[in-house]
Amino acid sequence: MRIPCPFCGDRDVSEFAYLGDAGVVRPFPDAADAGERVFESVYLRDNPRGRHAELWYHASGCRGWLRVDRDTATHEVASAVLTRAPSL
Amino acid sequence: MPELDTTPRSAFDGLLPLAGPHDGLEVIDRDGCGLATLVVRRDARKALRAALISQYGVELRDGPVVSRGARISLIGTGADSWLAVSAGPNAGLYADLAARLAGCASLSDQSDGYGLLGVRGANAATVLQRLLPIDLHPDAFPVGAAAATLAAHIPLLLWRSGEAEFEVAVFRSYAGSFIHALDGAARPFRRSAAPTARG
Amino acid sequence: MGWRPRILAKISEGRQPIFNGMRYSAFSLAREALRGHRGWTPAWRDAQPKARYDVVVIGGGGHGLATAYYLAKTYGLTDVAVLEKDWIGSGNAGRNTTIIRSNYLLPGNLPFYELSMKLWEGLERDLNYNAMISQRGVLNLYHSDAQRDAFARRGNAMRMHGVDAELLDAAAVRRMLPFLDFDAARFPIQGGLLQPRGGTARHDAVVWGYARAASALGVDIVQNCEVVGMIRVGGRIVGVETTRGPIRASKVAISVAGNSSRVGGMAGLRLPIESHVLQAFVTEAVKPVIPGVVTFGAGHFYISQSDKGGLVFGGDLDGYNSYAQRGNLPTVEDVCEGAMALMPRIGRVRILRSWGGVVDMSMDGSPIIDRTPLDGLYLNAGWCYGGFKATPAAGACLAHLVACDEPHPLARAYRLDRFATGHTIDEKGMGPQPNLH
Amino acid sequence: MTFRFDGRTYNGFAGDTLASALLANGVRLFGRSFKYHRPRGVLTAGSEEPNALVELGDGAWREPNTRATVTELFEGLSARSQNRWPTLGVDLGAVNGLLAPFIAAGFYYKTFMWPAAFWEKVYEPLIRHAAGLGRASEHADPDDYEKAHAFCDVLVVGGGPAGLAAALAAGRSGARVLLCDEDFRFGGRLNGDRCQIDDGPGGLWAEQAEAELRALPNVQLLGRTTVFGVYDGQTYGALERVTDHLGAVPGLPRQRLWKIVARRTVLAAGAIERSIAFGGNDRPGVMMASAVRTYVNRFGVAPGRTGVVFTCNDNGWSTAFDLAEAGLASPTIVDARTAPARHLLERAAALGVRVILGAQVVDTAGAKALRSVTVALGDGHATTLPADLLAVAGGWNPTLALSNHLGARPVWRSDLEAFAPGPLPPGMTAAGAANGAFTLAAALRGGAAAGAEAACACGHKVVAHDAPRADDEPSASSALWHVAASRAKAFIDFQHDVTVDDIVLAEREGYRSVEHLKRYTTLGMATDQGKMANVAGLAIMAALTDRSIPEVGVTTARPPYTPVAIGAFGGPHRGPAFRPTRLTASHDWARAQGAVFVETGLWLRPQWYARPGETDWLQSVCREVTAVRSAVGVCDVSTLGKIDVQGPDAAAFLDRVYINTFSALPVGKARYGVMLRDDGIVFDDGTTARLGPEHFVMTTTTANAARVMQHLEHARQVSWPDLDVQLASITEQWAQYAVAGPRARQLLEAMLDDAIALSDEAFPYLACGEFAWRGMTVRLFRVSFSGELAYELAVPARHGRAVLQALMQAGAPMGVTPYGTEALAVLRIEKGHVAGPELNGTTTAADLGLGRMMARKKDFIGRTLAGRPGLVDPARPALVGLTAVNPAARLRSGAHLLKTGEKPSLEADQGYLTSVAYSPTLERWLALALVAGGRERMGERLTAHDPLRGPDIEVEICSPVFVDPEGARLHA
Ligand SMILES: Cc1cc2nc3c(=O)[nH]c(=O)nc-3n(C[C@H](O)[C@H](O)[C@H](O)COP(=O)(O)OP(=O)(O)OC[C@H]3O[C@@H](n4cnc5c(N)ncnc54)[C@H](O)[C@@H]3O)c2cc1C
Ligand SMILES: NC(=O)c1ccc[n+]([C@@H]2O[C@H](COP(=O)([O-])OP(=O)(O)OC[C@H]3O[C@@H](n4cnc5c(N)ncnc54)[C@H](O)[C@@H]3O)[C@@H](O)[C@H]2O)c1
Ligand SMILES: Cc1cc2nc3c(=O)[nH]c(=O)nc-3n(C[C@H](O)[C@H](O)[C@H](O)COP(=O)(O)O)c2cc1C
Ligand SMILES: [Zn+2]
Repeated sequence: MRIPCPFCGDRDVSEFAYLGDAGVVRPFPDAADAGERVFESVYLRDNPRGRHAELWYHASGCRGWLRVDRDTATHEVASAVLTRAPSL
Repeated sequence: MPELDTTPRSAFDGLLPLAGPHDGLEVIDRDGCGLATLVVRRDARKALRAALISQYGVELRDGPVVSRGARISLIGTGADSWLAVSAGPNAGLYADLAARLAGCASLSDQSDGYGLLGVRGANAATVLQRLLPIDLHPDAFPVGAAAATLAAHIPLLLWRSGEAEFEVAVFRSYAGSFIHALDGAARPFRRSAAPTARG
Repeated sequence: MGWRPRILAKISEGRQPIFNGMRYSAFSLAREALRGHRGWTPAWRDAQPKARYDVVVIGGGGHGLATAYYLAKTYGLTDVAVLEKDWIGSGNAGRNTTIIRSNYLLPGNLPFYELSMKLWEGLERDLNYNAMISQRGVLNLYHSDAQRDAFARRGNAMRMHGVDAELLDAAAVRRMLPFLDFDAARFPIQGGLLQPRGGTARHDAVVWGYARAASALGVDIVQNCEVVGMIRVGGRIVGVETTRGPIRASKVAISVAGNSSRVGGMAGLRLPIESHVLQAFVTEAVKPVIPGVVTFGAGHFYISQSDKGGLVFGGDLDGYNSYAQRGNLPTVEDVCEGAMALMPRIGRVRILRSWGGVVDMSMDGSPIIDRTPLDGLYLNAGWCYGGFKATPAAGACLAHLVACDEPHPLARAYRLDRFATGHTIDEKGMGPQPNLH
Repeated sequence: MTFRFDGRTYNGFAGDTLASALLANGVRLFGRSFKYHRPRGVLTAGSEEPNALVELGDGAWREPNTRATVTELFEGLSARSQNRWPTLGVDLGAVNGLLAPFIAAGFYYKTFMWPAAFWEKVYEPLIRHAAGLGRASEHADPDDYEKAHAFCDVLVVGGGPAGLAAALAAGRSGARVLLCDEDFRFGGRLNGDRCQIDDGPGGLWAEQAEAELRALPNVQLLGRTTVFGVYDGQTYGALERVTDHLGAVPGLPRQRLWKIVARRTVLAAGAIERSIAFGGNDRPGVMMASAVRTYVNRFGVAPGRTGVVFTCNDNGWSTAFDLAEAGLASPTIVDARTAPARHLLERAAALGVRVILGAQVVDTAGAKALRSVTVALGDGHATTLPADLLAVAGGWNPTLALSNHLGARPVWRSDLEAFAPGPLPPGMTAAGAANGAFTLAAALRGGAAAGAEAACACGHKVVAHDAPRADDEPSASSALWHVAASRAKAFIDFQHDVTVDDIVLAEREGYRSVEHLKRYTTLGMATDQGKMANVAGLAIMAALTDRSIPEVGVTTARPPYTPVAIGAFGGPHRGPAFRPTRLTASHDWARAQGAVFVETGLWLRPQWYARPGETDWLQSVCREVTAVRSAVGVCDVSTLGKIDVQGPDAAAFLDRVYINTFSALPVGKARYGVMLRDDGIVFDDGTTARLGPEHFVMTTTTANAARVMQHLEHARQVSWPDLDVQLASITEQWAQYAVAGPRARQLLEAMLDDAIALSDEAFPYLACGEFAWRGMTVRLFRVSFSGELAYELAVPARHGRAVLQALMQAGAPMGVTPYGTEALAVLRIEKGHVAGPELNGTTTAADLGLGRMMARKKDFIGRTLAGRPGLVDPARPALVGLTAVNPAARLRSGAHLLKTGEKPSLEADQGYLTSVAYSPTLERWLALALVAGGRERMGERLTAHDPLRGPDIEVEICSPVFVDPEGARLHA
């Protein structure tokens, strides 16, 4: 599998570390339902068959965290963007 | 206190040259070059560009490429980060950069963090291609291109300084293992003896 | 402790399946051999689904079939259907590396897996099917004092529960497996934790044996019948929608391994599970090389040898969510590098086939056997890469839960709400990151 | 060339395979089958060979199950037959053939169940010894393997006419082309078949095409290279046999594993001829018709003197013609069809080939080689023909495996009576016979078109070239799977001895799904992976169950296409090079000092420094500990992770990742910090120093350095991208040495001259500073893991070794002693500091007695979930100290704790010993332990239970701080 790193270009999956579902946003600081939402963000992640938005870290490349749109049935990667836009 | 032998040691001390000779391959220890990590601060890219031009005459480029100057080059290592490399031996690079770029970039001295190698010769690309999971064809990785990647489980930075010239920066602790891997990849290019039977 | 023998006794007593006069034995085999094997009948009935059942079990893997078998045998529930979307055993039951063991550490796990081990030990006579359960030992190698101490902690826990365990030093390992790389290794072998009763079982035969016995007890095994929805009345599940029409049921049990999130999703459940690919490999058949199972603690590699002679081995997960049921090259290399680092003598043995299965990785690496928030819906999931060895106990405990509406005493820790309450069962201490378990 | 087989020496030629050379020497019997030990010869001339498997090489070079048909001959080659005893000719295992009725498919599932203990002791060992084919070497593989990467525009798999045409079309356009063929000669069927291209022999055209391709700079040809797998992202695995055909060559690997990334791929892998199931179809001398042609035309070998060709298609006829033209005794054609094309009959007549139409071979005879074949004639009669060669032409199956590796299924083409490619993997097109184009002209056309299209797709302009001219040879075919009239065993899967009867039995017992059929009978599970068997098996199952072949479906194709040595996948990563080794700047010095090293992640760290005269490690460690407690010691701590955290928001950032507060830390001070995972469990710890208002240096544990960096980058890039903070790993830049002990200050003062003032007032506990010394920048931290007056001195790594030597020199008068990780551990255990065994991924800060560090007024990672009931339960295991009641008793970590007198059980378990050390300071063994509700149980006595290693030991719970609980030494 190859992931098109927006900075480095197409790279083999072995350069990346996987975190998982990118849909979850860690609530911060204390919202009223923070406990529940933190629990969900940590434990109840999406696990679809098909398109999946997920977080990958280019550990052996540019050290960028990427939001990758990937199909879990075909392993095709539709897109990858840096989660943090480069500093202006 | 008595006098000390404070001779600094290159990361590749005792590891070079490779067991050779090889056809079309030369590996050079570029010890002594100043190295520093440079990470641009928030909203400071413009200022950093300006400072680099005025202070060093270097036009900062984005992406995995080399921004080349007379005194220093900047190797694009990440969306907001570069490795600054002095053109020749320069122990003061980090201090100099830190003073001149204060406020627009965070700097960390890496002069001792990486060992720097020059890999040269007609077979340099072929040998490196054995190890590297990125395409080194001149169309895909032309002079001035750079990459952070992994070779034989060893993280490294690589850039192309000429048609048949590459620079490789490896973390100091990996120097021995990297040379071992490079030596393995270069072995088929060693001028060597004829076949013998197995067994 | 008074309850344990009772449960065990109950599981093994129960009703005996009747095999239409075709019990398997050396005698029946000889008889058939002499008449051209014309008398054999199908091992299990390929049933047409009925409109309703007392219990519908979704998933014809080892777990689903074992559940149906114990429901019928131990709890007398025979109006049971197992619905399988493809052919039985088409999931992980049919593609795992067949290791069985009970060398667990934590109190939530250890008694459960030992129950499973005990059930394995009587399984073949129970099912009248030779699943080639073979207790040739499972050896986990260690390479540092810290690993040794962690294994000692584990082995001691096993002993405290009456499970066999031995801590071997390097010399003892060398006597057992002299051909491992002891001398030039990057991570020298210092010893190992051995469970002599661990071993392997022929995975497909486990599926077929349970199917045959369950079928003989009256269970309907329905293949090519995919569950595509849940029939829900208020907060209660009363049946399933399938590709072969709706099927009503008083109780529905989900036992679909890698598809747990999807089938759970049909009932609106969000589960603490990710689906990941685990790969496995088999080599060309060679004469016996290794006796039991060996796992290489410093690399991602474990190996055994099948009765046919193939070296069967595997390693780490590919590391990302997947339903593709196939693996990627970096993991193949990683596993084989481990193989060569540990056993350089197999360098010239060739890999014949490599494959991947989709495993249900839970957030703490331990399974879930529990009721769900919906009445009538039960869940068996989160088996990660280790649910084959659990097949008998998972079936027995899920059957208990479904039949008695309360958890089996040895599976009480496998609650669905343990993540919310902080009572996770994390053997590896890697936290809620499934690909690290 | 001379070579050996089963001890006899033979001669062969360069360009031979082991099979062709043995055939040329009149050898017919190559091996024994898996189950019935039937005598087997050569069936094919390719990698699909199921029968002619041999053991190659001797000793450490011994390689089991090598296909003689693709083993290129080299001088000195040595091979043996396998799976036979005592010899190939006289094999006692052949009694299995007599037992065949009892050991039909799946017999073992039905027996051997009683008595239970007999399985491991008797039955299974018997089965295991009987099973298996060749023998693995007993020694480590002595050869080198290499890995390589390649990138191209167009990968062409297969160098037959289709592949060559594709490579030419793409190569001439300027595209970067990589052409792989598993054979050692390019040309595919052109080498085996007599055919004409551009008015010359096909073989000549192939040579010219190869020469042109070799001359193109943008084309790379890899012969002897099998593309064995298709993986995601248009990545292909290929195996190049670099020196298998040469013997050992210094400097060259045996094999090379290629990882190829291709923008487009042309699958031109050809087709595999299939057999027909009839009685005795496995006897040595029965061979595929195309293989016979290959042996005759390519190798100049006559695989028999009297030949019969059994066919159901036009293609088989060419074998008879070639045999006749080669001057061999006129063969007989048995065609199952009644009315083949006129011109075939005319040609047969012209060549004097006898033709029997509408007939089928029903049986064969011969002991270890074919003697005769029995043919059932169309009129119901039978005739027996003497024959030592039977060429079987059952039709062709496109070589599809690679097209299915990503999960796609092939489609049935009733015009071909074969499966053809279905949906192809991204970027792949199929051409030639692999695409069902079964004639030469079609292969050339299809190849050229596919090559051109692929180059175009990569942005290259395709220049028109004259297509090579060839005729569409006759290729009409009919399907014939099984000769129903055969009574004898008719083999489907040769190697596994799966017969038509086995398929019938599987069907009868309900194993009807194609996958059940496979798993129950082992059809298609042999080393050829069903290349020869699968489709026929499906066809028979289809007939038995009244389904069409596509309804029965196919089994899953999996990599590798042909078996690949484990060593090749391992590459150079074995032995000491299994993983890189990370060394610190003063590694050589430590080694010279007698250091024994320990792996910590990838690092090697001195574990202790053995001195002459010391007889065990404990002596060395005690000496080192005592030196630190009484004088001064130096420990290399360079491997700790070091991270520069800089920027205006650096302090705010640290407040979010640590449970305690760093924003209030003054410049010039350091602080111990603890970070949690999201789930509230302790993740890592270390000291972080503030070098400037916007500059912190964080240290992490050695093991977690990379993971902490990832965690911090996640916090910075994903959670809080707005923070103005920058991170850089500086682990490698600094060599760092702990200088610990009552004389630490004295030592540093002696060494650093006046570079910095070190009095307790000027540089108190937890002070830090950066200064110049002898032209280098030096950082000093007053931190302590040992509880002693201690410093960590960081210097640029190139000076590490010199500075360590300077420390030794300056400290010599004070009795300075280098100490390793073992002494480090003793020192920290004596002080109750937690480390790896306590930070085991299941402990909370409170469990470790660090609960009070958690700031209440700020949020930080892990805070919310750390509050879950299960994580704040007072009964959770808490960190305590333990001493043995009998001071001489040795404690061991991993022991569990029981209330004294209680019987061991999980219910009675009170906790366990996490870390243990012999304390020379207190002259007894000490332990840290996690004990349920432990902090409330000071003074309680428990039993340390360690059944794996020794007797129970009575212990007493105490504070985990054993030495200097007031901290007087620290602040000295
Ligand atoms: C490569 C590999 C190696 C492994 N090695 C080991 C090992 O050595 N030891 C060990 O203990 N464990 C091992 N495991 C794990 C073990 O195989 C699984 O945990 C276990 O098999 C899961 O239980 P099961 O048998 O019921 O699952 P499965 O066999 O996967 O059963 C689930 C069934 O549900 C069916 N299904 C799914 N969705 C639906 C639907 N909607 N409708 C109807 N049916 C549906 C599937 O088709 C499947 O047949 C391994 C797994 C893999 C992949
Ligand atoms: N008349 C008929 O009925 C009939 C039927 C089938 C084929 N044919 C003949 O076969 C030829 C077809 O040409 P073609 O080019 O399609 O096929 P081919 O068989 O000539 O060439 C295929 C090549 O691919 C190589 N190969 C296969 N798998 C490989 C892999 N995984 N990695 C590397 N190499 C691999 C083989 O070694 C072979 O050289 C024509 O000459 C045609 O006449 C004729
Ligand atoms: C213990 C074991 C032994 C196996 N032995 C063989 C074998 O000898 N030949 C073979 O082709 N496959 C063998 N396999 C692999 C199966 O063919 C198959 O690949 C695997 O069960 C997964 O199924 P799938 O590839 O159809 O998805 C074996 C698998 C296991 C678990
Ligand atoms: Zn990147």
